[in-house]
Amino acid sequence: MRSLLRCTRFLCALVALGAPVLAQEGTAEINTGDTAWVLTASALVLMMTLPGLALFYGGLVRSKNVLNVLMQCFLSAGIVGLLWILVGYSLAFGTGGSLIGDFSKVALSGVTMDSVSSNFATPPRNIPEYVFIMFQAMFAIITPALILGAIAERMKFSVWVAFITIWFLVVYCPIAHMVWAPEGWIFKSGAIDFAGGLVVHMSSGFSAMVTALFLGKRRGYGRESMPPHSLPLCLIGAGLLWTGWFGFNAGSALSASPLAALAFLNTGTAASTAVVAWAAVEWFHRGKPTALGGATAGVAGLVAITPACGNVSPLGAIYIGIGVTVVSYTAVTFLKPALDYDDSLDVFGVHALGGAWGALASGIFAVTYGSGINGNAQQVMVQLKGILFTAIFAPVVTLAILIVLRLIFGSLRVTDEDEVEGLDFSQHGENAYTA
Amino acid sequence: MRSLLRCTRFLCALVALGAPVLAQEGTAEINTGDTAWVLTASALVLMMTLPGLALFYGGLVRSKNVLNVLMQCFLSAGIVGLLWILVGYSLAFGTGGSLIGDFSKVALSGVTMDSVSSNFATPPRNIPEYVFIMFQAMFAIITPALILGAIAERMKFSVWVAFITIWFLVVYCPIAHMVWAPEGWIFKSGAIDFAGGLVVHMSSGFSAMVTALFLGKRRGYGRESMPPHSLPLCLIGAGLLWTGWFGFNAGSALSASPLAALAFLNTGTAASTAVVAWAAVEWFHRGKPTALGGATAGVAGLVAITPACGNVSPLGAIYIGIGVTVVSYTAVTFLKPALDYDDSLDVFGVHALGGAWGALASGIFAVTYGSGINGNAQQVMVQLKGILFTAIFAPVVTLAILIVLRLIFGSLRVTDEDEVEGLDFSQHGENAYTA
Amino acid sequence: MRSLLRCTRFLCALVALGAPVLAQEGTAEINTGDTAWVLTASALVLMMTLPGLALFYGGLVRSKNVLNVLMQCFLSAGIVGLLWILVGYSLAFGTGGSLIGDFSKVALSGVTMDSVSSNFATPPRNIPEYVFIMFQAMFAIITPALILGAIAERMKFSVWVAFITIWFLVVYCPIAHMVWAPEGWIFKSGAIDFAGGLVVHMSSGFSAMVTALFLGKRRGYGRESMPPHSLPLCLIGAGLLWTGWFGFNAGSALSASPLAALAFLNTGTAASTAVVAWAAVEWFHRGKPTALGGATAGVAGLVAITPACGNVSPLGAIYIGIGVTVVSYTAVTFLKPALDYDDSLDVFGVHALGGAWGALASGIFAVTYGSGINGNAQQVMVQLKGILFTAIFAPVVTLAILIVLRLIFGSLRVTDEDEVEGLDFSQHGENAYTA
Amino acid sequence: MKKVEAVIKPFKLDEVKESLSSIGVQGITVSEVKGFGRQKGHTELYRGAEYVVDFLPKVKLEIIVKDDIVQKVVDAILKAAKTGRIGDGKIFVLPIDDVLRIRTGERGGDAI
Amino acid sequence: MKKVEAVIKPFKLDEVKESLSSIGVQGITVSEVKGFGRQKGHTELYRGAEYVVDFLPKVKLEIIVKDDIVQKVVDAILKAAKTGRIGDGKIFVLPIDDVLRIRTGERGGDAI
Amino acid sequence: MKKVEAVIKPFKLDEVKESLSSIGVQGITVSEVKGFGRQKGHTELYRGAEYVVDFLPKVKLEIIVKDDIVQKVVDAILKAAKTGRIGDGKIFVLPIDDVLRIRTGERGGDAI
Ligand SMILES: Nc1ncnc2c1ncn2[C@@H]1O[C@H](COP(=O)(O)OP(=O)(O)O)[C@@H](O)[C@H]1O
Ligand SMILES: Nc1ncnc2c1ncn2[C@@H]1O[C@H](COP(=O)(O)OP(=O)(O)O)[C@@H](O)[C@H]1O
Ligand SMILES: Nc1ncnc2c1ncn2[C@@H]1O[C@H](COP(=O)(O)OP(=O)(O)O)[C@@H](O)[C@H]1O
Repeated sequence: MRSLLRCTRFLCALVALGAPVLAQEGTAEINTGDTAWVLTASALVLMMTLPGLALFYGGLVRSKNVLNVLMQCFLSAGIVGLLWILVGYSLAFGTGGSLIGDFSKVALSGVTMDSVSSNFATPPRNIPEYVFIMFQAMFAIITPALILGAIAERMKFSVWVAFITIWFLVVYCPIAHMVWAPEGWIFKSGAIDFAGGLVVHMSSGFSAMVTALFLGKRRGYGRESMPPHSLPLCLIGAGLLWTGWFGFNAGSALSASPLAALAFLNTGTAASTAVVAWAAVEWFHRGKPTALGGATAGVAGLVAITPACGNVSPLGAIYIGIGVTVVSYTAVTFLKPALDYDDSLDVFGVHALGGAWGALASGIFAVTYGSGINGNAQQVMVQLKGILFTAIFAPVVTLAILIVLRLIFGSLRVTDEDEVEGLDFSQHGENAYTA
Repeated sequence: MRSLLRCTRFLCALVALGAPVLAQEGTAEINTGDTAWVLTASALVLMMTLPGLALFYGGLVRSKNVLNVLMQCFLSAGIVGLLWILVGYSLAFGTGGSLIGDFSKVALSGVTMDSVSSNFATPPRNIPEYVFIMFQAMFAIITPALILGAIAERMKFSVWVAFITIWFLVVYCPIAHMVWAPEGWIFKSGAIDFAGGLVVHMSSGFSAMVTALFLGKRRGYGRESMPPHSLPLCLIGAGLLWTGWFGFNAGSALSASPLAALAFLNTGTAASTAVVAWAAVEWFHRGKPTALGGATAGVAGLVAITPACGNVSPLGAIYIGIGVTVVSYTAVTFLKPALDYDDSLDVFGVHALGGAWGALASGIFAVTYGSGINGNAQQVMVQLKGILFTAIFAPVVTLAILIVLRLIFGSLRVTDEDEVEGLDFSQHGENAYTA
Repeated sequence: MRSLLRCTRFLCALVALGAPVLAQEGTAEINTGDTAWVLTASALVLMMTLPGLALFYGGLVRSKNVLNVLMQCFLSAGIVGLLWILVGYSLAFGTGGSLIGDFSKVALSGVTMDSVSSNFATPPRNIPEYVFIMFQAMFAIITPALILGAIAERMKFSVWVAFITIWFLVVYCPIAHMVWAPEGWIFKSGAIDFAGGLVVHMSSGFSAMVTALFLGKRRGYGRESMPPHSLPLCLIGAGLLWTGWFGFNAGSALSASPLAALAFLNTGTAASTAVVAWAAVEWFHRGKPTALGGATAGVAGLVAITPACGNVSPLGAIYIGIGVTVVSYTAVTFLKPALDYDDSLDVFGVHALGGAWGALASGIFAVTYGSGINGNAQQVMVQLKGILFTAIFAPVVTLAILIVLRLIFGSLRVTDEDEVEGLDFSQHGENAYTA
Repeated sequence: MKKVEAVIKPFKLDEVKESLSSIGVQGITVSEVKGFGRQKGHTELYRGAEYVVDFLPKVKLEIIVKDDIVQKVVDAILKAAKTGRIGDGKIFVLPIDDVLRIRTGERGGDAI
Repeated sequence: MKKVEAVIKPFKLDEVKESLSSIGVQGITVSEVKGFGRQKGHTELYRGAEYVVDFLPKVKLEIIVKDDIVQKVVDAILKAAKTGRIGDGKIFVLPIDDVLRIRTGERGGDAI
Repeated sequence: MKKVEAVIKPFKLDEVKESLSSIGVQGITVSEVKGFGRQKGHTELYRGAEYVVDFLPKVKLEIIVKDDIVQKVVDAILKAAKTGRIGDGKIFVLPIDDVLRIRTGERGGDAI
């Protein structure tokens, strides 16, 4: 979704990329094709979390921790799904100021069957606001869940529950507002973030990094081998993520329009390119292309194209896919050992840096610009501002949350014994597999 | 889908919740957006059975019985999918009387490319009747499959095949007609059953209960532990069910309309709420929230919102999600041991009682009513009539089927030895997992 | 998709089954409902490969080879997904001649946000060309991946990468052009191939057969037992294939129209019928219906209805489902042992012969004909021409590719030792499952 | 001290364990094994192909006991594991030189 | 009576089993084990990280035989399991005090 | 020669292996087992139902050694496997009649 201008209020650019106007006059007509596509896209984005991400991450941990990972995803769907209706939507998309929304739409007050949101078709058309709310809900659900990859196999479940609740309110909602609401300052600056490079991937990825550092490494990290317990689960997850990502990116056009089609095409193209590029790099560097590499590459390609998918050409998508391979491969292969942090499932290398690259590349390869921007150089500068802000804001606030949580919970980690025995049993009283 | 009035024939209520009018004039225009969404929704509902439900149930049994569960789902898709075209659609949606349809549409006779069904948009629009037939086919397929949860790990496969064939014809088709066809008496009474609390969940759930009792417990039940062989499979299934359920519920608007959007929003909200509530209850009651609890909660929330999703507000959805947690948690935790029945995978606690709660709550929290109803009190009374009828009709007819089947097949169960060895090998000659 | 006539140029048949007209005038209006459905269908078709087919095949191999299978699917999505944009789309759908397209649309040159493709609604409407490109991309991705079923557990990964690259360019693109582009000679002959019986299933199936023969059997084939390592994975895959196939077939109408609805209905009906028929045959012939049989049957039914789904009646779909059961069951049970080839996962029996039967049956049961055809007898003759051509062209060109590859790579197989140890470790340096 | 090894049918495990518990056995080590014996394997079907499965799932128990209760242990297993059908399994008795408890370092009879 | 234990490469199982069958061995118990020995483990790659896998999959056979055919059994295994490459495995021979057949209660040589 | 069998807690495997390596042990065979002993099982919850799990996951090591280093091996295991908490496991020492290396046919001490 979205960058820049509110078409019906400002002017209508050739490719309209405005924030949705929420008209409440009750007489606005909705477009059924647009509505059909955004309904579908919303379902696809839920599938990305449940079961997509749950599997992608769940397959990568040891079998004694897989249920814990799955539950972290389910609870994100539970807590954030509920909070979104109660207060999150209002904080993110309520009018408010340039930093955060307000409480005007708490518990969806004022939203009725007649409320509509304007979309990014040219000229803009309407979809029911309820659809927009749910499409956005699915974004809100997946974002905190992405963080778990960095803290897997060691965080207390109670801490997780508290953490995502607070993080959602004080990190996600403000960033979503700043970037996607017409009042948000990043939005107003003309930054491009079509489907959430800043809002989703950088915000979660940089927060994940600081959380991983704060928590410390898994017991035995570096000494024992901790291979994925089921790569097939991981690859199923990657496949479902890929499928669902079409809803994520093309759905962000909020319309069944040529813009959605372009976003769709760029999404697939960047992912395909990254898979090929990553396999080539691994083959060259390690002698063999790995399956985990294939899955990681697909996801990295999808992350990087996310902010850019509505504003670049198919060739741009190819460059972005190649670029993210370089960035993320380097990060997980060289940067991680060099910095010696334990980001269990590489959220930083893939989402934080992949998202940052995508946000930058949105400027470099843009063929349509944000509102008030005239050219790639200017767009790149604006993008950098958004990237920098997110890369500082998200981890700093996350750090504050973690400090508070440590005051409340004592240790944020399970005991050593529980960690050895596995979080499935210690946190949930269950085992994943039996005969 | 559906309650109450046929818009083009009667009057058009503000929120039209009528049974689809099947116009055959050949000149009726169809709406492509509505058609696109119902096509999508139909695919999503199939995904609920294959592989959603198959996994949800398959993960919960022991590894020696998982293929049997999967095959029970596949055969439901096979048998019911075929019978629906041959005779089921006609029995359920053919004109007929107030109890059952007729044979006027056997083998879809008379249905052509020009046939259309009217939908629940305001004012009603048309979709191709072929789409309506397939959307309904997917409901017919999942309903008998739900029953298997109660009889898993012990029923002869031949009996299953015979059972669902007959059950589909003499339980499902009549109930679907009574509740959803304009001639059906429950429909005419003004009952709300938007996407099938009575038709799908109560009918299968109460039938499941009587079948479990009739069949007796699994060998060793209560003595041996029978833990789920793969909770990850179960949770993948729950995730796919959740995703598909958006098609189930929002698709029941038969349109890409604000009504569909409301149903979609309520669906997600109720599921999220139930996940949070269930985890809270388990944490409090058992000290730990379980992953199986999370998956169960999601499904229970989805079941309960099913009948209500088009007629309640988002806040109503939250209450329904909390309510079903109380109902289903109590049922599986206290009622099951107390009554000492072996409903292997808790179809009764989740679908029968969750569905009944949802049907009741549709009356309690309704903001739009069934045709001819003026207020929640009246609506509740009408709902109770439907609930009571289904809770008696389905199990009684099911019992009759079981008695007949016992005359034909002798025992409905596999031999003790086959049960010990597992149904995968004894019924299908296969093992699920090998090296 | 497609057979026969270009509506805006020729005449508009009652049921328009023309190749999409690519209008570039920039003012053509697109239909949002049609666009919504084809966007959705494209995502569903990707899901067929990732993770559908990957699971269906991955579950059938031994656990030491599952990652190799998954990676073959991922690389198909990578390589073909990228090549499609760069050159494939142009080769398949660029104007060109009667055998192959041209380079006019290399790297999508000339395709813009305003480019549209005409669809098969009556009268034809438009969707963005970008959507058409991506829908077709997903077909191009799955087709080479289908081949892997015949060569699983023994081909070098480097050979696979080279093989699909070349095969895609010299087999897939030409066949797609001949059958689906308005200039293609098979298209012009009036052949029916609605969603790809020739283009997808026969082309891959016959190529698979010759590749299996060329490669030789797996070490130990016939002596050791090589049971599927995880039938549940296989059945999940089959379920996702079934779900996605609705996008494959009904999406081929390129519209949310009655034609799409008919294709959808026929698709489900044929699959259901095949599942029932196959179970019946196995029960009779072997004493037990198997789960693998159920999954195979579903896929076989879907394969067979693929070319026919837009041109036959629901009863025709039932006959096609029964017919393919006879054909494929006979092939995998009697023909395979008789001919003594090692088509590891039965691509020949299911896709090649199932696809051929479907293409023939499209003629036998057609109720709407190809352009210029008047009756089933004539249609059958035209179908036979297409079938014969594909059954010769695909394997002959494939053989040439294999001979060239042998010159380059020496052996196409991994070493005996690597085969014994498993391709996961030898080709990718990983193991699928650990504790 | 002796080591008693028993290969039994898997579904008999719970019964055998209870029977051993009831005669005072305090430790058992169990592993999943596959057995090849007089009991002939079954045939599995995969897409028309038949596979003969020679190896049947069995469970192996290992129990270290003092010499004086070896016979009691053997009898308990014999009784609890018997179905009377082919494939019930075997019991082997092996000599043991020494036993230690890791936790305490105790040795011999005390360590059992 | 003796117990012959052999740790072999997994893919040799079928050959060894057939070879033993052919010299009249009627019962074998098999388990999956992991072996650590002179054969060095391999390195697996996971997202750039390398894991050295020390333990290699092996199969363990346990065969109870009468004293007089111990040598024949050992020879059969030696021959069938040998590839000549490091990691082929080991054979151990252990003394046995007693054997029982659960089904019949037979004891000693008859129970094998 | 003796066979040392040790049943230990799974997470101690790496430590024990390293400790054995350091005293010159060149071969170990490892299997996953389930143990029943004084350490009481835990309770798992499944949808309200509680299952008592009696059998706990353990790892069994088998090491064939020459008589003279048996004590060193036992001590190494004792030290590396000990947590001091119940369930640490047992060590058994069994007599061995013979050992062969399949690859070379070597016999006795040389084969270890
Ligand atoms: N000589 C033997 N050595 C090792 N294990 C044996 C031997 N004989 C039998 N077994 C084990 O005992 C199991 C049962 O033996 P089997 O011959 O099938 O039946 P029964 O015990 O009734 O004679 C076998 O599956 C195998 O695991
Ligand atoms: N001393 C030993 N005790 C127990 N098992 C051993 C011993 N030595 C070797 N093994 C087993 O035999 C396997 C093969 O041994 P290894 O030293 O790798 O090769 P080789 O048998 O060719 O000398 C090991 O993986 C291990 O399972
Ligand atoms: N008599 C025995 N025979 C065989 N295995 C035993 C015996 N006693 C204990 N074990 C094994 O040792 C493990 C640990 O024993 P346990 O009694 O729980 O604690 P501890 O070793 O601290 O006394 C058990 O789980 C079991 O596998």
